[in-house]
Amino acid sequence: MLHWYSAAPERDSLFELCAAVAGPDDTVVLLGEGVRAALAAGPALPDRVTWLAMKTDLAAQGIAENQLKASVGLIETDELVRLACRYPKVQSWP
Amino acid sequence: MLHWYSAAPERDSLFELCAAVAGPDDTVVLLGEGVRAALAAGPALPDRVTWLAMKTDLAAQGIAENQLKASVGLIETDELVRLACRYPKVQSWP
Amino acid sequence: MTEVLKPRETLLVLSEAPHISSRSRERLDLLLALAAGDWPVTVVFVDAGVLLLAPPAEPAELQDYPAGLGMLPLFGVDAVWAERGALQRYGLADTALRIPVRVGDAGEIRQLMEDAACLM
Amino acid sequence: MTEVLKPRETLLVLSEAPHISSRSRERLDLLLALAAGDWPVTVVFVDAGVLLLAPPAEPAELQDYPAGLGMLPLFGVDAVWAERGALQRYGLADTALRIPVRVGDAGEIRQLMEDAACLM
Amino acid sequence: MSLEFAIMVCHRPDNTLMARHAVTFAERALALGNTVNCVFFYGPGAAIALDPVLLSRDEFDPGERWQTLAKTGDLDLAVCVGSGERYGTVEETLADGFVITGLGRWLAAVAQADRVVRFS
Amino acid sequence: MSLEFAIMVCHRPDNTLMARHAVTFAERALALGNTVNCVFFYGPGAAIALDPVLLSRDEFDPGERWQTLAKTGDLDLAVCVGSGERYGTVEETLADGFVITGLGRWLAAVAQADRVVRFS
Repeated sequence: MLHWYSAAPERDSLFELCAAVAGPDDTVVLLGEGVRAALAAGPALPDRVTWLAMKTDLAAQGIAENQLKASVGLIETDELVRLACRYPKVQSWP
Repeated sequence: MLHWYSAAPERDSLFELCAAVAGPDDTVVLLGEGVRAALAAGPALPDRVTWLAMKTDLAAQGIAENQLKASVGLIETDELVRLACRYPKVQSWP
Repeated sequence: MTEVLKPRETLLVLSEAPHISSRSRERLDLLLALAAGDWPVTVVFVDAGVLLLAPPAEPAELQDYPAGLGMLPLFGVDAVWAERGALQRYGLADTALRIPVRVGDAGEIRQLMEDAACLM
Repeated sequence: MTEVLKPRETLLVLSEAPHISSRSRERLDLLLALAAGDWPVTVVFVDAGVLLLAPPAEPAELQDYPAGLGMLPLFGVDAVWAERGALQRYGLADTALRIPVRVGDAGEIRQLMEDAACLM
Repeated sequence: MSLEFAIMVCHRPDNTLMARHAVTFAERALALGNTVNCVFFYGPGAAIALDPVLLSRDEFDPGERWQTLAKTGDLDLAVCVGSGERYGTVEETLADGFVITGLGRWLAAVAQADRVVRFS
Repeated sequence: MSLEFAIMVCHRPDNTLMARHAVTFAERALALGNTVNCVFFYGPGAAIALDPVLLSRDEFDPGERWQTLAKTGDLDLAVCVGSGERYGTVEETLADGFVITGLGRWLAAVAQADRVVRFS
């Protein structure tokens, strides 16, 4: 399953639920405010899940790549489209 | 000083800052979404500060009085006006 | 439109508290539209969204739109779930809710997502 | 209006990240209006608001409105503070920011609020 | 003791909890013998001043409550011109009882007020 | 493989990050050989379809990008009537290229689509 997480990650309770719901074959794409979850000092990202973040949202919020957890991959829109084609379903949070 | 806290308390980082900034002579009024901070299972409310919550916002969100921390007082608008008269300054969060 | 409407097993997650933005209202409207259109629908209340399930204590001034939930049983929607942790956090674990719910944790919510044909 | 405008020592707290709502933009506009009007103004960046201080890395498509901060020194505003914990959380503790800031914790932020005549 | 209030309203119109507080606060402040020198609709608050003929806010319409209050008291309902342009509140779509002004109107109100409060 | 998308747009117009994603996603989905059977503006998303003559969204105007895309492709830009009434997007204030419809239009799109996505 594909997840799009765009809520502010400072809202711990929803982020933790998303991270707990996501399974081993899942990908969570962080977008919008959600990209702040990729910060090194951000919440724990379970490594059974693939974590990606939208490059443009990091740039727009002034977040540099060296501030991120190494486990988070960076993507652009074409890859977001391809993921939405590859996975049959997308869960948007919130 | 008087504080009005109306952000979602699920946004831990801002709530913790407000609670840390508030001093012994301060009153923090929880209003709007902020009233959820008064829930028994909500964040810690330092007891050097006076904590109040708007009654109507609790009711509108389906929160009953027996779900709240005992240390939180409940007020209505007239008291909010009186507090704003009594304290020279109000800090609104956010 | 000439296509025949083929309803799909749909899951909705409701995560927002009532009255602080129009979002919870609109998600509820969407749920009721699906139910009224005889779509097979499952709903999961999570995070502050569980407050929609709290019994009404509204001042009359605000419209009690969560009352619309009462229509779900009439539409035959009985797949209504709520997140266990959120019910506890918001003091609703032992409260009589507006409608009967099944209580689940992350594992059960995940299974509901897997079982649905469509996530809305 | 015939009253004479008496500027007051004003403190603004900016707590919202750029580009995800108009709020950060509007708080910044208010700050610049105060500064341009020669009001004695102090600004404190807290929580996600510290991201306004991050050096520009914008795609050109979004207007770089935090660049307006560069005008503060020109207006003589040098009382610019940032929350220590937030700078750390957002990875900005060791970064060259858009403008020079003083770093403070809750105690110092409280003192700024006490010293101000007006909180906006 | 009678105090003079300047009130900034920045919440979104669909935050019905804050909407109700802002207008009720103004009503009760007046009822308790104070004055309100300006209610300034800033940021998303500018959308509160949209003409009700364009809207159906069935849940709670803060604009109508403000209009009623303005008719009975001597309240100045000032909408920030810049915010209005961002939210579609311009002369053609402005509700009766509101006026469009610049930030200068707000600064004048603050300079003169005993108390400055913000509903956000 | 070409897939048919139904896209729900529920973010607020001032969430410029999500606004940019939604329209860029639609553009790139088409460019990569897919189809989009409906873009449904729901909830706060309805305000994206306000006539640009009433607005000055200097930072980023998602409405104009959608209009441009609708002109080049065969996209259906459908605004939910109920949401429009809440945000002031009605026939008199509707931007060119958008149509006002009911939720039924969205359900028909979902029933037919291979993929359903929501930008919130």
